[in-house]
Amino acid sequence: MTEKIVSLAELARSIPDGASIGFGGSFLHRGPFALVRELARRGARDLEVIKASPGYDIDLLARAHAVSRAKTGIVAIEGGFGLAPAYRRAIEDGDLKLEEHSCMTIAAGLRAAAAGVPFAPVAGVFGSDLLELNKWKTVVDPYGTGKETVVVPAIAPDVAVIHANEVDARGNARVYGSPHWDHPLTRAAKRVLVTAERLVSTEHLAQQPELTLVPGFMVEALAIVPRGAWPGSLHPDYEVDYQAVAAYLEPGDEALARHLAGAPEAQAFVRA
Amino acid sequence: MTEKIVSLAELARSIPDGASIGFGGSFLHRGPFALVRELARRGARDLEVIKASPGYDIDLLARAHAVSRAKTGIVAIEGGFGLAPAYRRAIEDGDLKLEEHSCMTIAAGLRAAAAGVPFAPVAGVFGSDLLELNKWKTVVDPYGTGKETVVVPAIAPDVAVIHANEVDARGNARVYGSPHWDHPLTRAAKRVLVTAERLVSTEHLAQQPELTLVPGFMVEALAIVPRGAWPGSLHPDYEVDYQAVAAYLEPGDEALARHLAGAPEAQAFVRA
Amino acid sequence: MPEWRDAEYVVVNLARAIQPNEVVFSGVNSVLPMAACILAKRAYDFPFTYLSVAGGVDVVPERLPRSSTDPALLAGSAAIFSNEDFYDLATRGKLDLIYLGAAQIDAFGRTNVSAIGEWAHPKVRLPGGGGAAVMMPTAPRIALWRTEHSPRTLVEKLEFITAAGNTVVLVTPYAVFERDPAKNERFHLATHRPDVTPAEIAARTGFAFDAARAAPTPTMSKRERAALDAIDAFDLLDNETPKNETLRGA
Amino acid sequence: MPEWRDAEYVVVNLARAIQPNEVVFSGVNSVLPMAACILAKRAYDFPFTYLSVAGGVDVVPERLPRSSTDPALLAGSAAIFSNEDFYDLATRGKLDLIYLGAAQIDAFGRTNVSAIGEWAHPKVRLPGGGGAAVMMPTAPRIALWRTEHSPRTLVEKLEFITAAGNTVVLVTPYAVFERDPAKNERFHLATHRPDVTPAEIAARTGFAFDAARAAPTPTMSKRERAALDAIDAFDLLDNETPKNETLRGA
Repeated sequence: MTEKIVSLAELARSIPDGASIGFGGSFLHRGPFALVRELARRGARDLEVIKASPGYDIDLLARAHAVSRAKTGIVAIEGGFGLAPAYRRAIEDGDLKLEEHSCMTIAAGLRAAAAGVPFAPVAGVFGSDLLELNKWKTVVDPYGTGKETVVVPAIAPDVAVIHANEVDARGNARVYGSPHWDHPLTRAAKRVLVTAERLVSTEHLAQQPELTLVPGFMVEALAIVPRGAWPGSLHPDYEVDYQAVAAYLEPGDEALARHLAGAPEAQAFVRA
Repeated sequence: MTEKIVSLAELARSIPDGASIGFGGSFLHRGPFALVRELARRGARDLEVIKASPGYDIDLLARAHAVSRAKTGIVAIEGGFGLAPAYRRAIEDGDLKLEEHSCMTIAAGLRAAAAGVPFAPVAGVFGSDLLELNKWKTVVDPYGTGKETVVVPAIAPDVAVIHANEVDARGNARVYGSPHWDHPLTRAAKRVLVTAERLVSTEHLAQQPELTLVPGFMVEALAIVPRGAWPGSLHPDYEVDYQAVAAYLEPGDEALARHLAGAPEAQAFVRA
Repeated sequence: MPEWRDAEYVVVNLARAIQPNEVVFSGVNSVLPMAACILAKRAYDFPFTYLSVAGGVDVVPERLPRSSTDPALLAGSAAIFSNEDFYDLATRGKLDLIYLGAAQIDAFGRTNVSAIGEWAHPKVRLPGGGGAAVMMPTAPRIALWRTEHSPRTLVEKLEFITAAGNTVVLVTPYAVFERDPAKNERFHLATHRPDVTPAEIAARTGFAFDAARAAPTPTMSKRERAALDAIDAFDLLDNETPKNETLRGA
Repeated sequence: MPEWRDAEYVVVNLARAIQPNEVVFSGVNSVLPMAACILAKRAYDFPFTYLSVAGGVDVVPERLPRSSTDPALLAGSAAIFSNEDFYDLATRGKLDLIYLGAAQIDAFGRTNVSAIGEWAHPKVRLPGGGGAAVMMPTAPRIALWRTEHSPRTLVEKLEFITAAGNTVVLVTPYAVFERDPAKNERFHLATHRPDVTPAEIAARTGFAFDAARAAPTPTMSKRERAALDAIDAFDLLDNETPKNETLRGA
């Protein structure tokens, strides 16, 4: 078997400028945030972010001028911090082109890509200006109910990156707590990358295979990144580091540099 | 909270004649077979069976003259026993009206019902006579790829019945091993009933909530039925009882009566 | 000191929207509805199912987490109900009551959470509606809340319609508006904070409404008070309410 | 004793269809392909991923279970890959090789697993095609097998087309047929059991085929022999093959 374990830097380098990336997790919870920071460190450009509820991740990439396009449903730092300021500014300044979704419309697009079909129906949406804005099409039920249904196009990100609690050397990835949207995301993407809190044995995972969210054969590469979801939470290991989020939100390039330098994966003993 | 735990007989009585029922499991594995037998015992009539890969269950109901319609993908006793003889005869004699599917077309219909949309796209199918037989419609991708895709109508069974390894008094149901199609099935059905091998505490399930396939609020009623998947397997508790399957397959009403009388749930100490 | 602090008024009246045996959902960025669900579990005797976006079912934490997506909302849950699961539940019409926030709300309970100014060149880019556009038309009952009650937030005409649908109630720090979505009717003022008059509310509301049926909001019950104090021991909720221009001594 | 028993010939030649690094799937009612995957894991040095319909990934049991959906195919698996998951994998084109059985097969690798006689009033109701109709056109490579090699099973015209698509190989107890689905071509005889001639095979095959490129099937390797003996210690596989009308001493 090819060696799948790489460094965080290698993982970030494997994502080319211009790629569309689906990030796992939701808001401040179980996001692959170390990888997000590493993309900023390597000076990534022109990325597209695909995520129903991003926040810290897309904000940091906007601040680092790494993101030019996004498909999102709701964007906020959350946890009492309100809007994502760099993301907001990037859109207001015209630096970030948004395709505004309604969470489930992203998921429906992912489901379509996962199932190998060009579109997926999604309930609701009528009455929303998003319908016209996105030029979404509707299909009249061909089975005679007369019901008109919105269909959204398939969304197949170039890369999906999720942060898992545990992974083995083959890429089998276990997640505790909510999977958020990571299941359809990892099925829809052309490539799947994993960061994980801990390397574990295959035997350990085999004791409860039901908990494996992504089987290893679907995973191209992985990096072991302790506290990889920092400053967000990783259930059940750690909670949100609210002080760190507040410090991140201080304006200016210096605050961003401090934040990147102070991140767990930037400490020498981890990068060794 | 309303008491959800009922007897197997009550559970079977709650399914009216004429109902469409989606059964959990696959072939000889983790099917709610005690409930199937109880439907036969209560003399159910005119049922519709919805299951991608039924076998023993639909065969027994055909033998008991309880089923008049079916949506199936592949039907066999399996495990070396070949075709399901009573099911086969019922169709050949015109007593059972079949809507022949291709497993995933049933799942796509369940997914549509689960998501509250009237139809779902499904890849493939072209070249198969099933397309014309079922008068399935196609939709040309409205997003300009020109790709034509089959769409199937939503399938919402009146009742879903699954057999779980563990359940608590609220109906939270845990399953080990493959969920087969039980996830979309329990989301698509109008009512969800559970039989389970063991009653466990909510605290036990809360230790690993990720393993709960169906949350209790979705479950209307449940029965505790040890060896409820007999003569099939329940991973990891017991394997297929091949001798019992062979005995079931002996022809004649007497063999069926013997089989029903010899089932675990028919033993006095269980029915108490 | 007034009878109700702003956050308290919103939380308790959101909690009062819950009906027995309902399946109730609070989503991302929704601390006040999360508090309402937790309060209702502690203060009311009837059963209901509380689903949180964090994935927990009927989890009632001792204290409020700061994030409404916080894994604290998983503690003790016997099931994880994934994002896909609760969206599907909503869109097939089995999520009875959903809480949704908004920046702007009109008289028909439609919302703008997208942009102030032209969408393509916004003066203010707002967070987005989350699942609102798919949930509002499909779930039977939608409860809205807005912590700033002003003519710029409660408007006659939205700058962008992010979502429209089955809104039945709108709670602000001053008032509870109600409407029947089946009749596609406008909000009427159902109850108002006792220290604020319907006329004062009208002056601060951008859409016209009928106040003929308006009554003072019933006083907080002892159990509601106790539940609120217990879960919000650190007054986190007050962070969720902006400084509304003061009405009376509030 | 002939070099190959019927079941052995089918299993080994199905195993030989697997290419390095492929993701390979064997489904319900598929004991021979299950045996082929297990054999390939033990007899060949290259890596491939074996998904079974039971939900296990790369599980190689010591002995054959009697059912190809048996939970024995979960033992030691680090993941459960659900039915939804492997169907989606197939339909998005990432399941490289899928084994499918059939009652009748035509020269284009299309199958009838539905009915003998008119579909609506069948003389024999067959099991149905399982996922074949969605998998055959979407997965890149389909391997078929049929244990009865006769003019009534390998036919020029199917009574009903259950599934059609990317069939690349057909294995029977006597022969291995191949075709290129991209060219929509008919099967040609690729290899045949050494003790059976192409002419004899033609006499027992309902569709016409080109035998110009046909060669004797390579002998079973020592590792194939050893793997087969180990996993089929109880000769269960022979139950899967009907009594084909005897050709030579087979």
